[in-house]
Amino acid sequence: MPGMPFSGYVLLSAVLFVAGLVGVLVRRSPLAALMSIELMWGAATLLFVAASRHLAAMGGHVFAFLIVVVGAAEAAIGLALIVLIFRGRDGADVDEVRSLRG
Amino acid sequence: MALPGISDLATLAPWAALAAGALLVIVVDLIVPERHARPWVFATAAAGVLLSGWYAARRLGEAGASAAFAGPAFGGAFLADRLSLVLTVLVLAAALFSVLLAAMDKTRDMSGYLALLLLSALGMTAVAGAGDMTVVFVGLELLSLGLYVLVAFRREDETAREGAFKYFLLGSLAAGILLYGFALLYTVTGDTSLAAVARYARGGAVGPLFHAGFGLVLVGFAFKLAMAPFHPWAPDAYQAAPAPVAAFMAVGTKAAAFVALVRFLWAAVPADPGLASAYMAPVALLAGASMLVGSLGALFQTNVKRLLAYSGIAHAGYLFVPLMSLEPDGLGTAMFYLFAYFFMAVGAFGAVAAAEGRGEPAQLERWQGLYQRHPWLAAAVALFFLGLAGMPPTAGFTGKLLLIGGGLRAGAGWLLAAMVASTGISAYVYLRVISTVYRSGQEPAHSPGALAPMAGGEGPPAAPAVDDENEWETAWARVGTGAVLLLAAAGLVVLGLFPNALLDGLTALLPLR
Amino acid sequence: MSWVVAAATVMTLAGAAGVLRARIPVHAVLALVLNLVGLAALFIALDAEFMGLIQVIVYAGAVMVLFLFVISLLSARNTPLERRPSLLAGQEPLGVAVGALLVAALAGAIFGQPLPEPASIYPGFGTVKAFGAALFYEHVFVLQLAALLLFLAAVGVVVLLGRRGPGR
Amino acid sequence: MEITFWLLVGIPVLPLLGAAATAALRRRASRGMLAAIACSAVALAFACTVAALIRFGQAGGEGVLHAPLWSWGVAGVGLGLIGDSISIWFSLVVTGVGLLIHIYAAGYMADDPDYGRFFAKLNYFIFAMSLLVLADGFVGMLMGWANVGLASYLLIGFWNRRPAAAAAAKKAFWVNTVGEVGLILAMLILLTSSGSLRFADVLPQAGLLPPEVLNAAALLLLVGAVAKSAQLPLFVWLPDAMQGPTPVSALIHAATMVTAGVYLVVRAFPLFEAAPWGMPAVALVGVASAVFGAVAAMGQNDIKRILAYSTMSQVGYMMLAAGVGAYAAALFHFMTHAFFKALLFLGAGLVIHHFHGEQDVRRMGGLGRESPFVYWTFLIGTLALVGAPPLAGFFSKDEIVVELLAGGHTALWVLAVAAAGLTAFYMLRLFCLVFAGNPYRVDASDRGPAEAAAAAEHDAHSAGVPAVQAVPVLLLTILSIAGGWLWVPGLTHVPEAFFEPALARYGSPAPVHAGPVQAKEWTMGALLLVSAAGAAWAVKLFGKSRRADATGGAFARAAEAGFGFDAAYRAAFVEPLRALAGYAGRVMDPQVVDGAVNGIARLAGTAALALGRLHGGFVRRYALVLVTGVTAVLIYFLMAV
Repeated sequence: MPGMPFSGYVLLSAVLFVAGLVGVLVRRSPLAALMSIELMWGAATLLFVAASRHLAAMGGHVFAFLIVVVGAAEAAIGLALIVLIFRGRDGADVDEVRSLRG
Repeated sequence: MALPGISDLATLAPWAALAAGALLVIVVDLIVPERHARPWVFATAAAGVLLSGWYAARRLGEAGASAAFAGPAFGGAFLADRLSLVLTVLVLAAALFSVLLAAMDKTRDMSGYLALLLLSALGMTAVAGAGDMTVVFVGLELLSLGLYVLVAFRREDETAREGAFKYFLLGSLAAGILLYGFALLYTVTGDTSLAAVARYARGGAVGPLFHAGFGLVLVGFAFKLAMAPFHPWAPDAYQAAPAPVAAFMAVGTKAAAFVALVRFLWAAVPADPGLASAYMAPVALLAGASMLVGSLGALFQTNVKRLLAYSGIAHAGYLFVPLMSLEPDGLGTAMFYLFAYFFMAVGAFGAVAAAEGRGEPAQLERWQGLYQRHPWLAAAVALFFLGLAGMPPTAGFTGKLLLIGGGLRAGAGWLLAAMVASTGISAYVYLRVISTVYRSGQEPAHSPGALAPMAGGEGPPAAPAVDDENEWETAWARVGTGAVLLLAAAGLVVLGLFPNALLDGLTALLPLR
Repeated sequence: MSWVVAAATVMTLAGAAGVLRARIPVHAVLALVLNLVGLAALFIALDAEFMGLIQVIVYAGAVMVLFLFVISLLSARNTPLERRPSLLAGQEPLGVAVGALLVAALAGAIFGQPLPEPASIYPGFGTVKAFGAALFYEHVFVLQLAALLLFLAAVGVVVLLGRRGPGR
Repeated sequence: MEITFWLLVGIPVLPLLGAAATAALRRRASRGMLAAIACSAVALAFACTVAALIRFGQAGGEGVLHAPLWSWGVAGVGLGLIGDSISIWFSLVVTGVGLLIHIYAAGYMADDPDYGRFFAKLNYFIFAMSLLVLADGFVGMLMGWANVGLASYLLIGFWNRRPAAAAAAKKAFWVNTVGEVGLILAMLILLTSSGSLRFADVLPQAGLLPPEVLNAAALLLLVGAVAKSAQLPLFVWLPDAMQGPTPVSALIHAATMVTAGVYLVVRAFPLFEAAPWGMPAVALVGVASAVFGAVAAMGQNDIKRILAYSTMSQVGYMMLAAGVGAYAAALFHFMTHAFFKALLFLGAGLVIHHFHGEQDVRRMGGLGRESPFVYWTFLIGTLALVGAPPLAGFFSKDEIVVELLAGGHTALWVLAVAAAGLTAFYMLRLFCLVFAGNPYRVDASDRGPAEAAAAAEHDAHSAGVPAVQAVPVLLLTILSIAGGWLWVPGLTHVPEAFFEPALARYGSPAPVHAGPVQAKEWTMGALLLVSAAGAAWAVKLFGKSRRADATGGAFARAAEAGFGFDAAYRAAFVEPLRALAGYAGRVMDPQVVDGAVNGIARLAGTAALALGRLHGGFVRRYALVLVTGVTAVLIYFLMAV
């Protein structure tokens, strides 16, 4: 049994999704920004799994699995980029990276 | 429910060849001794692209010959139909040109670069042929992850790292938005295939969850297309990227995301005319905003790559002009324009790459008097920017003409007006580049030719200093760049003068809804 | 609502709040782990055994360790960023305001459409076997793509950090 | 292929080949060679035009020579050339006067280091202009239109190391772009409503379109015409365009390009006649520009700016004629104006050379005694413009004004006659200041270093007028005298007869003569009287002593500043555009050699800095914009769908 009405899961995922979005906007550490993005992706995973259960279809599980796989790859590339940019900087701040503009 | 059959695999030949090329590039690099690896990895990559293109062309031939051409494979997960094949040819051409241009890159280790390029191309074709939301998502990630790394390829350069990081952060954010939109659509349709989305959208009662899912997915695609206001990553990423990568991004990403978005719109826009126009209104708004932001943003740019990025934003907007009524024949027109844009963008970025290879950085003020130092390159710049400005006899003119005709048929009134205004503004941008190139410069301090004695007359300007061992490679790189510029120029003019050759083919081949 | 689901919900929300608020990077990672484990518990409650396992092993296990490695590599010190003056004025209130609007809009969408009660699931739903059937029968194409994606990620990381020596 | 095909194609293509050749050879070939190539290209184009005219005459003078060139696969959209009486008439003037000015320029520009570049651009202009007038549809005309604008931009900014020249070129480009956007929008309307852009398809069915469509199309076309012809209110670029070399001013900004608007109106006259607002709008623009240009010319002190405002005023007469249906008169005045205005500009070039680059009429004088050749030719040009019988301007202006009275447009008639009086005044003022009295003593300390350098450049020429410049001036003088004899009331009526078939093809009704019967006599009398009065007043004021500021302080200052239009435009259009661009991109333009624009940019800098903060390269700001967009899209879908 799901344990809570389906709309509860949808709402929970929406809250997590927006929390991730806001995290990207307000966190100045690049690592925290990346973690916030993980939150968003996790929210989508939750919605897929919940909807799968709700509709008794396995497609959502496959999509959720793909999100996890792709998320791992994405995290690897993202962390590599962060290392490339922020290694050696004294306390990484996303806002300091702005030589490209206009 | 059955395991995929051998026929499914046979239809995949073009894409399998591409994937095999990417894997082989790495393998070849591991096998061949490091000193000789460079030409071999380039040859492998080019061979993969060419083989893939050959398969795709053969499939297209079959498609032209038989009306009952089977498109979908893997139970509809991948639509290997005519639209996919046409787009695959376009992306492969962009990839091939990018491989040829990359020969200018002096970096020793190119295998990673080439593998990523080929895998990105594969991602683009997958996105454009996707019949399932899972394929759209993974394809988009395949192309994006490859491009994040490619933008940062010159990692010694601080701006390259910065551009890649910004692109990555915003791209992941947009991917999250797209994913959540897909999840919302799945919540109401119960299946990940676009066919199910289409059934639901035509089934009558579409509700707020479907609206919201549509909106989020639209934003996700608009981000990849760099449509305003989801564009700010593009100028940074294009400026940071090596010119060959920027060319590939500009054409490939735009084309793939455009086709995928069109497929999505065909599936998800409800049949009810009132709802359909309400669904298309934000698309029109994004397109119009892109045209104006693109042309205004380009006005005062001093970096040529950044300028071309803004130009790409405007061009993404133009593509939607004939599609406002979602009629299939509008797609033929838009695809024609994509081909025209392919020649212009590859040519323009190719000129940037060629200039960089000759020690002329992509700063507009440094291009002053380019025609004295490199007359042929200057002529190429003039031709490609005239094309971007929409001047005859280039395909830029013909393409715009066709777009306008398509827009008139689609009834895109104010969008046409925005296009005209944007074209007017950007004409100044492009002509400024041309007039800079053709303005006599003060003698450039960095050009060895300036110091040469007068007795020799007008010899070709001396090449920038290169290592002796590089000379042979440099010569090949010149040949590659020259070939790209020549082909792009020829394509631009031929397509401008004889549009019907391609247009008839496109309208005959392209699938109807 | 069973107490397991309630606890898991609280865990995910608390984890998310931690990611948003934690001043010290390691704390943020731990908060994210809390969130991911909560999600895994919810998956199991939703009869998605396999997804629950994957979530714990891949995400909470492997990826989070990667984060910790990077934190130590960057030698991010314990002085939190947020103590320093921000270059960007007004970003936080604007971000929170937009976020609030977005939650309201999504909630409107969720409650604007009546959702039916859950369907009864067939036996074996969400098990590894059912999952494998779905993946290899219906979604084998995308599986191939995902395999290439992992290959790409490996090549990409090498291009970014390896082979050619240090980045600077 | 028929010979007519190649004749028509030759008119634009030969100058284009000339442009390519001069551009390619500009470093290798000698100056004489370059000039010879450029001049012979235009001469051949002129020969083609004459031959086409002969073929046209053999065909009975009623048919249309047609050379279809290209079709782009969209119905009704193609490129071709036509030779009917209107386009051949224009083409004769473009290539003929163009040839004379090319020859003159060969001498005038002799010391310029960029000799080849100049002739390449000049040839390119002839190509574009003949394409404009020969095109068989709106598409070809637009191509010519855009290329002419580009050529003008390039030639105004020819001396691109002068900031003022670069700024003037930009200004011309932007105003031109406004006009082009109007033109393209009108074309879109016409293509949707009539399904074609060929003149032969669109114009005959003009009467069948709904009036609101016609109004929109006609007014948008008029925007294009007004921008190109420097009419009120889009004239601001023309006075500044005088920064270009003087032959350019003569060719582009007096004789040919500025009349493209007149060509457009006459070419598309069925549309304007069918549109309820079409003709009144054209006439209104014309009369307002005629009067305004004359008034503004009275207050100018730069010899070329006086002539520029005069051009605006005279083109206003042509518009006015087109606006009351007197197309033949408009085309006739176009031709005579090309003759005498080119003559005046070339004369002004001689004057400027004589005074070592000085362009301020208050610092000239006494030239009459020193150079009788310049004196007499300039006098004939002046009198032709003023409308003294029996010179060219007398007959052509007379035809226009007569039509006004005959058509019953009394108010327009009064204004046109008054403007003729003002014309006489400002031209005689110019003439007296330059040629009468004693030479102005040039004080070297008066000049800035740039002016001194310019003066030094010109010094070599002060000795006399070389033959290469004298011959074109002489020929133009003869044409300014005799050009008007083509249409002498009661004796000849060449233009009327020439254009009659082309105009009748679309069923243009003969002008209604609702006015008094003696319109001819009254008009001629009034024009002569008023012009003589204006001339006499000017001679009285400026003829003997030097009284340069006699036009009155405040008025002169206002006129000098273009009556505030420049400032108003800057406030209304330039600044917002810059601010917008600052939002979308960034503000500074250090690359363009353009101090003036940088000045404006610095002014806008403060505002742009505030706007620039919106992005400023912060990735979190990008994200905020993105998320705001997402929220807006979602709210739209939930509230509005």
